[in-house]
Amino acid sequence: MNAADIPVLSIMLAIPVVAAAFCLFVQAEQARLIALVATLANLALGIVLWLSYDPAGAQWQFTEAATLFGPIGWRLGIDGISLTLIMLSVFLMPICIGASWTSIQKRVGEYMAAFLLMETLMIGVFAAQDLLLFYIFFEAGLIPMYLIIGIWGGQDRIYASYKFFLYTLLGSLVMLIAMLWMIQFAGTADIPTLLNTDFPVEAQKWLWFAFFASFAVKMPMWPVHTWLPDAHVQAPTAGSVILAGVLLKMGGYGFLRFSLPMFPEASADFIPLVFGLSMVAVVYTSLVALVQQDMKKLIAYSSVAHMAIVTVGLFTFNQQGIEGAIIVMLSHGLVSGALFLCVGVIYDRLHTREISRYGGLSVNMPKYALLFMLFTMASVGLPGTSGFVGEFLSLAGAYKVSTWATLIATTGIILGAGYMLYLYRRIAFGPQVNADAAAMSDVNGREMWLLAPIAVVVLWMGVYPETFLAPIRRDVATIVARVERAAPAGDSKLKLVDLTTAPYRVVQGPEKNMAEGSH
Amino acid sequence: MTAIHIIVFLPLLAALAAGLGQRLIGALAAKTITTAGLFIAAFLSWPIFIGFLSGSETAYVQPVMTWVQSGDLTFDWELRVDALTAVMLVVITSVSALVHLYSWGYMEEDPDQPRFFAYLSLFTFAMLMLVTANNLVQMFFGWEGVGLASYLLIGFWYKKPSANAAAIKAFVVNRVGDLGFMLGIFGIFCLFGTVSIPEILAAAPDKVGSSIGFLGLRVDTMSLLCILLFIGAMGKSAQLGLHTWLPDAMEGPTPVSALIHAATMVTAGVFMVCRLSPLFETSQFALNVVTIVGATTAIFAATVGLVQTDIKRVIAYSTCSQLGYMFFAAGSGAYGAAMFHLFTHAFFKALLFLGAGSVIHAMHHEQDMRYYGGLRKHIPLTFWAMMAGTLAITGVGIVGVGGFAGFYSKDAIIEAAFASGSTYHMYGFAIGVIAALLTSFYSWRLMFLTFFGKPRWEQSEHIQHAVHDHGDHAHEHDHDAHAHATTSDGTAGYHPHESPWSMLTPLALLTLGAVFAGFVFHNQFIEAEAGKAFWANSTLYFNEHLMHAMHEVPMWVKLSSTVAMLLGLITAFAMYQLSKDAPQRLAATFAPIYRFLLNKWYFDELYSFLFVRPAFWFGRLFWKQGDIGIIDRFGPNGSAAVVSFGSKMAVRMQSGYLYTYALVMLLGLVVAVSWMMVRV
Amino acid sequence: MIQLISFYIFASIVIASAAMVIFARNPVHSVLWLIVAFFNAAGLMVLIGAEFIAMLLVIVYVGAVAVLFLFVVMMLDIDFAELRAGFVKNVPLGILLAVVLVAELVLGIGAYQAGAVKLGTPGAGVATVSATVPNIEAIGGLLYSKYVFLFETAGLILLVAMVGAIVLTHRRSHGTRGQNISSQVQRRPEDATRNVNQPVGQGIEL
Amino acid sequence: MELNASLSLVRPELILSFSALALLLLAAWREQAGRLISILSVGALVAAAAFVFAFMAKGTDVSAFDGLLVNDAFGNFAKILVYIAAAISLIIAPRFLEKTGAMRAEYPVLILLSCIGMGVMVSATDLISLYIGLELQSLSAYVLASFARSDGRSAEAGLKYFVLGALASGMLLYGASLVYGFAGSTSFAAIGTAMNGEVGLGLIFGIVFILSGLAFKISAAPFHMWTPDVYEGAPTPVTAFFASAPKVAAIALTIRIVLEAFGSQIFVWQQIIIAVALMSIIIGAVGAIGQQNLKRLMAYSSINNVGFILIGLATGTEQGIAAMLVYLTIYVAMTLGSFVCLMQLKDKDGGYREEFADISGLSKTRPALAAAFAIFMFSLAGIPPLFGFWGKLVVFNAAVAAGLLPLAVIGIAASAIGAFYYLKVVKVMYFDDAADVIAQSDDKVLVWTGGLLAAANSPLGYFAIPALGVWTAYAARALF
Amino acid sequence: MIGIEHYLVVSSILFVMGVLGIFLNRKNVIIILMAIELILLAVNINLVAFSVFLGDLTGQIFAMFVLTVAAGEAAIGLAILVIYFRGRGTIAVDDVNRMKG
Repeated sequence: MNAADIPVLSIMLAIPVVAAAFCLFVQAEQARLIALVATLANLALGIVLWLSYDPAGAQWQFTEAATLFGPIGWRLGIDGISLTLIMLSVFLMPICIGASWTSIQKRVGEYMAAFLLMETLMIGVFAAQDLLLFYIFFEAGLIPMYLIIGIWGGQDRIYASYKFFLYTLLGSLVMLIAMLWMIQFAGTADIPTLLNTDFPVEAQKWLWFAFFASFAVKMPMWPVHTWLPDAHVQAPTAGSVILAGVLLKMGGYGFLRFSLPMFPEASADFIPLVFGLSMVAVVYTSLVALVQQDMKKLIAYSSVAHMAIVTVGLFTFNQQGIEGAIIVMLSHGLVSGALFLCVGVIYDRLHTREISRYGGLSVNMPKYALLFMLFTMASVGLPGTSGFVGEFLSLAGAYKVSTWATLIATTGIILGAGYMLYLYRRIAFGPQVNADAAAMSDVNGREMWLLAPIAVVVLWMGVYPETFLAPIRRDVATIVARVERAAPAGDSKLKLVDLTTAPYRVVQGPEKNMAEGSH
Repeated sequence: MTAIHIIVFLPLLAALAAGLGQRLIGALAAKTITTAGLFIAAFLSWPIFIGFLSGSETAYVQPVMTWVQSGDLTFDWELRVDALTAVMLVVITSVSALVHLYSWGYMEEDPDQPRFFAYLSLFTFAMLMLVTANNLVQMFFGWEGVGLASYLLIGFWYKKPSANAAAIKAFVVNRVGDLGFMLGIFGIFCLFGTVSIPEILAAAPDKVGSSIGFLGLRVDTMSLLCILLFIGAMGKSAQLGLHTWLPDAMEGPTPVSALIHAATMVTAGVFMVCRLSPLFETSQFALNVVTIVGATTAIFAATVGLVQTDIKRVIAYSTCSQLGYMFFAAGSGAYGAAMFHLFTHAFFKALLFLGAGSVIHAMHHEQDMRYYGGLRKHIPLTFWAMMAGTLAITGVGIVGVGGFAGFYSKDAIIEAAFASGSTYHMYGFAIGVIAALLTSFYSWRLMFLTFFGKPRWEQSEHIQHAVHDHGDHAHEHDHDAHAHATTSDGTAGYHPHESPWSMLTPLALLTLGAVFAGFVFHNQFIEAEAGKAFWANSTLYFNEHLMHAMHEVPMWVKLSSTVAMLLGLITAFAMYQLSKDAPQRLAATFAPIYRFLLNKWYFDELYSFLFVRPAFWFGRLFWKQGDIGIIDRFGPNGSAAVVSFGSKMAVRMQSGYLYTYALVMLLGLVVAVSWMMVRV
Repeated sequence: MIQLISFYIFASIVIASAAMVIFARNPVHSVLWLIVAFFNAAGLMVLIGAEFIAMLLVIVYVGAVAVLFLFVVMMLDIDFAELRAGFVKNVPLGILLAVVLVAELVLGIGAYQAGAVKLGTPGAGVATVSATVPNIEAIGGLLYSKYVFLFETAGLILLVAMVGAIVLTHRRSHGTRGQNISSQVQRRPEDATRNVNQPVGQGIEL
Repeated sequence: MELNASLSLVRPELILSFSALALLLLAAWREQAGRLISILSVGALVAAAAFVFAFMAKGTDVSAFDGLLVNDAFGNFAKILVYIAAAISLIIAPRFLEKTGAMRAEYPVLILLSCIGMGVMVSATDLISLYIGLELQSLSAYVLASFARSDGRSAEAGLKYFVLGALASGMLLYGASLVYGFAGSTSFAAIGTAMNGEVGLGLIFGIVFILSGLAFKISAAPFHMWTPDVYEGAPTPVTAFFASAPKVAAIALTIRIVLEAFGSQIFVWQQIIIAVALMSIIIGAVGAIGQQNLKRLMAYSSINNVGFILIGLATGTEQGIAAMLVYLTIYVAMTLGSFVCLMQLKDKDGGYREEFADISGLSKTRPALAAAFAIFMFSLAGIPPLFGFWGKLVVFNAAVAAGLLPLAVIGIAASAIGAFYYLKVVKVMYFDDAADVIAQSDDKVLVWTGGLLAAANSPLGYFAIPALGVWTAYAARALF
Repeated sequence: MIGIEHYLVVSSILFVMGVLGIFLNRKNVIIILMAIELILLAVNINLVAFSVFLGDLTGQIFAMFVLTVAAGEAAIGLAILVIYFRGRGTIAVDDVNRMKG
């Protein structure tokens, strides 16, 4: 059967919903199984999607259109960017289910249902081709996540869940108004059409701001990031994974899908703002991460720093920057997800996230230490892991636009190495000071099955990123072409100057005269 | 599948097999696989090197697979083989193979041997990737890969807090350099639109004299790019400012120090400068900087090396100092000389480290030279190996006749610096000579303290533990309690044994290198004609004018280093053999200077004050005051407070009394009516 | 002239008695002042020739509403001694608002100067006041033609009032037995009496 | 004949009137017939709705009684909504009223009478019919508020409602008299004509007074003060009724008078509406946060929602009116659903609970009920994909289309405050420890009604959007 | 003939006094009910006056309806008052605040 003829996306959206409904009415054991089967089925479909996606084909593939809901067009379709992010979602979901297999013991059915709904909404966000449909999926994700944090979360889950919900809600409400205005202006909510609509430059400014308000919170950018550490710390492991893995990516996706191609001039005008905030974020949150005592909080702050690289990359207006940003998003989704899983592994054993309660885990948990090391290195952007490719590309792109931003953002590689290795050292290295930590068993088969696939993909993405770059190449090029008219000049332009006025007399090439020396 | 593929990837496969499959295949198999892999690589490397030496090989690039293709930025995995690579190949694979072998003995009692061997092989792989890179990003991959391996190996004994700290320090300080390297790559890509090394080097001369924007300034293009790249080299090669990690890195096992922190990884910076030498040649300013930094590092490290008591640290500072030599050679335009010194240094420094390892092994992991003495008789083979190394490093030889490896390479550098002639290079020359003196002094000091004189072991805790553990099994760790055990010969009853053959074999082979490497290869490396032919097959810019000029420097210049060496030897002999208390008296007389040197010019303290502590302080500030105190307080919590205040007001207004309600209604009405009156 | 004097008399009494309604301590007095106010308001209406409404006002208000008030006041049996004429704390604000409102109404409507009020113009087809047709007849005619539906709906309002008043205040008296007429009527002798043939000396089993 | 034609146009009202009278007689005859009469009343409402539906299909505006009433799509739409809301209020009531000892046959009758009033309200095109309809509805409502006469709170609710309601109708009437005097007519059409061009302060004051009176009826700030007390005090089914049907009627009435009578004076009423809307949104949201009683919470919620609805009116456009009708429809479903959930909060002794503390951890003991309640709360908060979102969306869409961007932005930002207290309900039910005071529900009617309404508010409701869009657009067009 | 403005002034004063009566009084709910009657009276005066001066009977019809409703309102108001009194034993306005907040 030709995959293009069946509504794959709708099926992918429907499977989790149906499974969620079942989960509500069955015992814990069955609920887990149903959730796993459903997410695996979606993963399988995702792979089908991946394989049958034609990078050279039409810009929008697997399109579906139905007028089920009147003005809200049930219009789905994906380009390469959506495809990769959908893949990320469906890849992480079974892992989330697996991560919750034993650690969630109360209200399992509801938990699984919440996660499954989450999956539908995530896929929906990336597949929606209708502005309103996008908004619905985008915003609806708040509800299951609110419940996940609030019901299955830690000590201060209520504060965290409220903060998460209201922060992100407030951010996106203004965006809704902007969307409505755009629909009025363009006369359609069809995203592909809007992508080629030229909005008046004056209007772009506030439209951009409205979208920025939403995506900056979701991203999260400094200074609207403070919901993230709280949400991460309180959420159950799988919740953190999905939050860091996919939800944060919605912000970046939004910038990419809306802010840039729809408001190129405004985007260019606000580059200083975006870069400024990102620069602050890199340094600020990295330093904050350095002094954290709570593992999850540390990783959460590191997420903010990494996302700042994404924003820098996105607003470079060139191919490398944007492709790099997408790869950083994918990589961060995998790596921080994996790091949260790693935290979950030891949290399940000792029930504390306090870094000082651990130490010397390399002794009794060598496999764990190895995996943790791998993800730590991926997080600090070691070449050969996924983290490097994205960071390198986005910063390489950023250099063309702003050397300052590149310099400051690149300090993230130093600071990132600092806090991540410091974390690793305190957990995995050193003497075994806590007897209970020393008595913990190494990762079991289930945990291995969760972490190993991520490890494989992380290395794959680092060594052969072409797999992930190929599908997005054409779409990023489309965006770059679209924003070209507003592309910033950059501050690193070459100027061929008169040799006599050059600040340093430069000796010409290899044929220089020895005796003369210089200066 | 060509030889180069096998050379590069065999270590990786071996590392994976040993690291991931250790449970499956067992420790012995893991060790065998990795060591065998390295020996195979080494045997395959030498023919390549010889091929280039004989001129039968030409440079070529072997593709592996695509890596990244993003817009106009493309870089693939590919293996570049040229003369420069070939030099590095033999250095890396040979030293690595020997270190692998050596580790069989040195690490014999360690329970984590497979892990160690896996790391070593992994390191070798990364280093090979670095030297075979045909583009800057792959070089960066290797660059970071060796950084990772270094991190892992320094922290190999992860239960030791000091080892962990040193590992992190090494990684982070290297990253500071990498920041420059990355910016350099970005700049190059921005300017040339490519990161492929040959293309960059071809295009570089066209951009000479241009200026480029950077951080809002307008600077000379090529100078900027070269300086940025050089910052990367400084980090990896532990040049002044970014050197602080190297001495601490001695926390790692000694074979690691030999392989990574002497022979290979730390020379990556030099290699990079040489690889990109045509680029550096386009900016005299950058070359001057390289010269000054290199020379200053050479003298700085040498001064610090004078007073260190840890045997490995002395050698570490020595390494640092020798790297400085290599850089100022490069800065003088004598890239061939830099590479030559790199090549010889690899042998004799690895030899010294492995010898030191042998000593440490014999002395039950005591590393403080003050507790050595008179080891000559106990471990004679090690002594002779070390002696060869010392002779090589101090550059013993007779001008015009021949000498040990260091003699050829170091003298070449000093002469090249002089021949270059500019102020900066004269600075380099002067430093080179003084540093040669200091090198000689601290090297001989090491020899005298370790192998000559009387044993002073009874004060060493390690030895005492060893004695007690092996002797009466007393586990009481009270120092004073051991005083009675002190015997008059200072040995505390401990008798060091010579190391096993697995350790001695590498020592022997390296001794050969230390003795003959200079003599055998100096022609191809630095002689004007032979060198030109040899280096033509590489990206290295071989300045034959300079090489000619080098041989024509005045005789006093040629002799200066030999004289300095002799002076150093004599001073050391005088202080440590003739007069027993001269060092103490000297230290007391020049107490401030002594402390300054002992504390390594206070670099660690300075950095701790400037960067580390502020980082934590700012981290806490941003967290407690920024996030919690300002953002949360005035953001979410603040608005929540405003809303809840509003809610209290609203509830209070809802008093339940009819008249309040009516009053509010009337108020609304009157306000609306008044508004209409005012407005109309 | 006499009209004007009458107007001022009626008007001032209306306002004065309205004030008394509010300020009287005794609710009974208030009701009585209310009646005075209505009478005088009726007078005001008569002055301009709306005699039917004036009469209606007297009949409905004085005859029904005021009496109802009186009835309730009496029925509730309130301890009037306790009902001091207290004022709420926001009196100044309230009075200020009231004064402002009056001032605005007077100013806004333009009633402060004679002849300034510009009334609207009734469109065609509305019921004009005719000098020949008596007020009551004209109203009646309109009420039963155009406004018949609203008139009936107003009846429903009264029905609601009635039903409401009853449903709220009517208390089913417990302890007394209601009369069930139909069962009384349907009752037949055979239900009530039973003939038994009782042997002597065995007593009666009931 | 004119009268016959007119009478045929008010057939729904006639049906309801005769049913009310007949049922009243039946009530007098059979004292314990509350349930039966309720069912019959629902039947009457359904019949009336069917007639309205038949009218609506005809689709032309027909004036009745010489311009006192009009039969148009707008009025018909509102009537159907009112009848449905009233029917639901009737369906859910009997069990509750029986439990609290307030079940009397007059309850359905009063609802029917109230519906007649509302029918008149929504089709009134004359100040007099407006007033009569309004009063018929209000008087019934006053009685219903104090229907649980043994409950002191109910009587207090009735008293407050009555006094303030009378004050409000006094204002409205005073305004009506001014408008009558200065426009020369009570007919909306004639007033509309008089409003064209330069108008004096007299008319403007009239508009202000009338709008103030109507604002009371739709419980918009600052005329909202009665709402929390009355909602709390009135028996819960009555509160459900108050929150739904009369609100629909009053809003429809407001729309009509504003557009048909005051239409050309948009700069006068638009400012008032905007101010009132924003105040309602904010006061409703802020006031709700401090509440412990769920019924009071719903009262503030209704104030809040009215604010959003009024945004549609502030636009003064056809699209805005259609949006209001969409919102109203969804709002009725949301609020009735919430009250149905509230009514299921019975403890083991059968007593009704309405405090926050009582629903603590409800999701553990009564998951289905908690889920339904959560759906209503999220829907009221306007979080997609629940149907409540659609209402907010269309209203704000209309505001944006009309160029009222600041209003839209402020309004939507304030809705985030509103989300806070809806979340609190969910939080208490889902996150807190189980208080375990709420017993299993034994009332199938409530369960089914609640389930249906929850389904309507769930994303399934989106399937109704096309139909709803068509009908509301059709209804709104009748006013332009 | 007396000008309409006279009537308007009287009615506006009456109206405001009625409103005042509602919120100035804090002891007796019955007075409030009477104040409502005053408001309606003011409205009626307005309507009648307008009607006469416009020469249009509608105002008087309106006034009649107002009268009718006022009667109904009074009945219901008093009924509610009665049950309130039965429940609480007081009709002081100050006491009508069981529900607040």
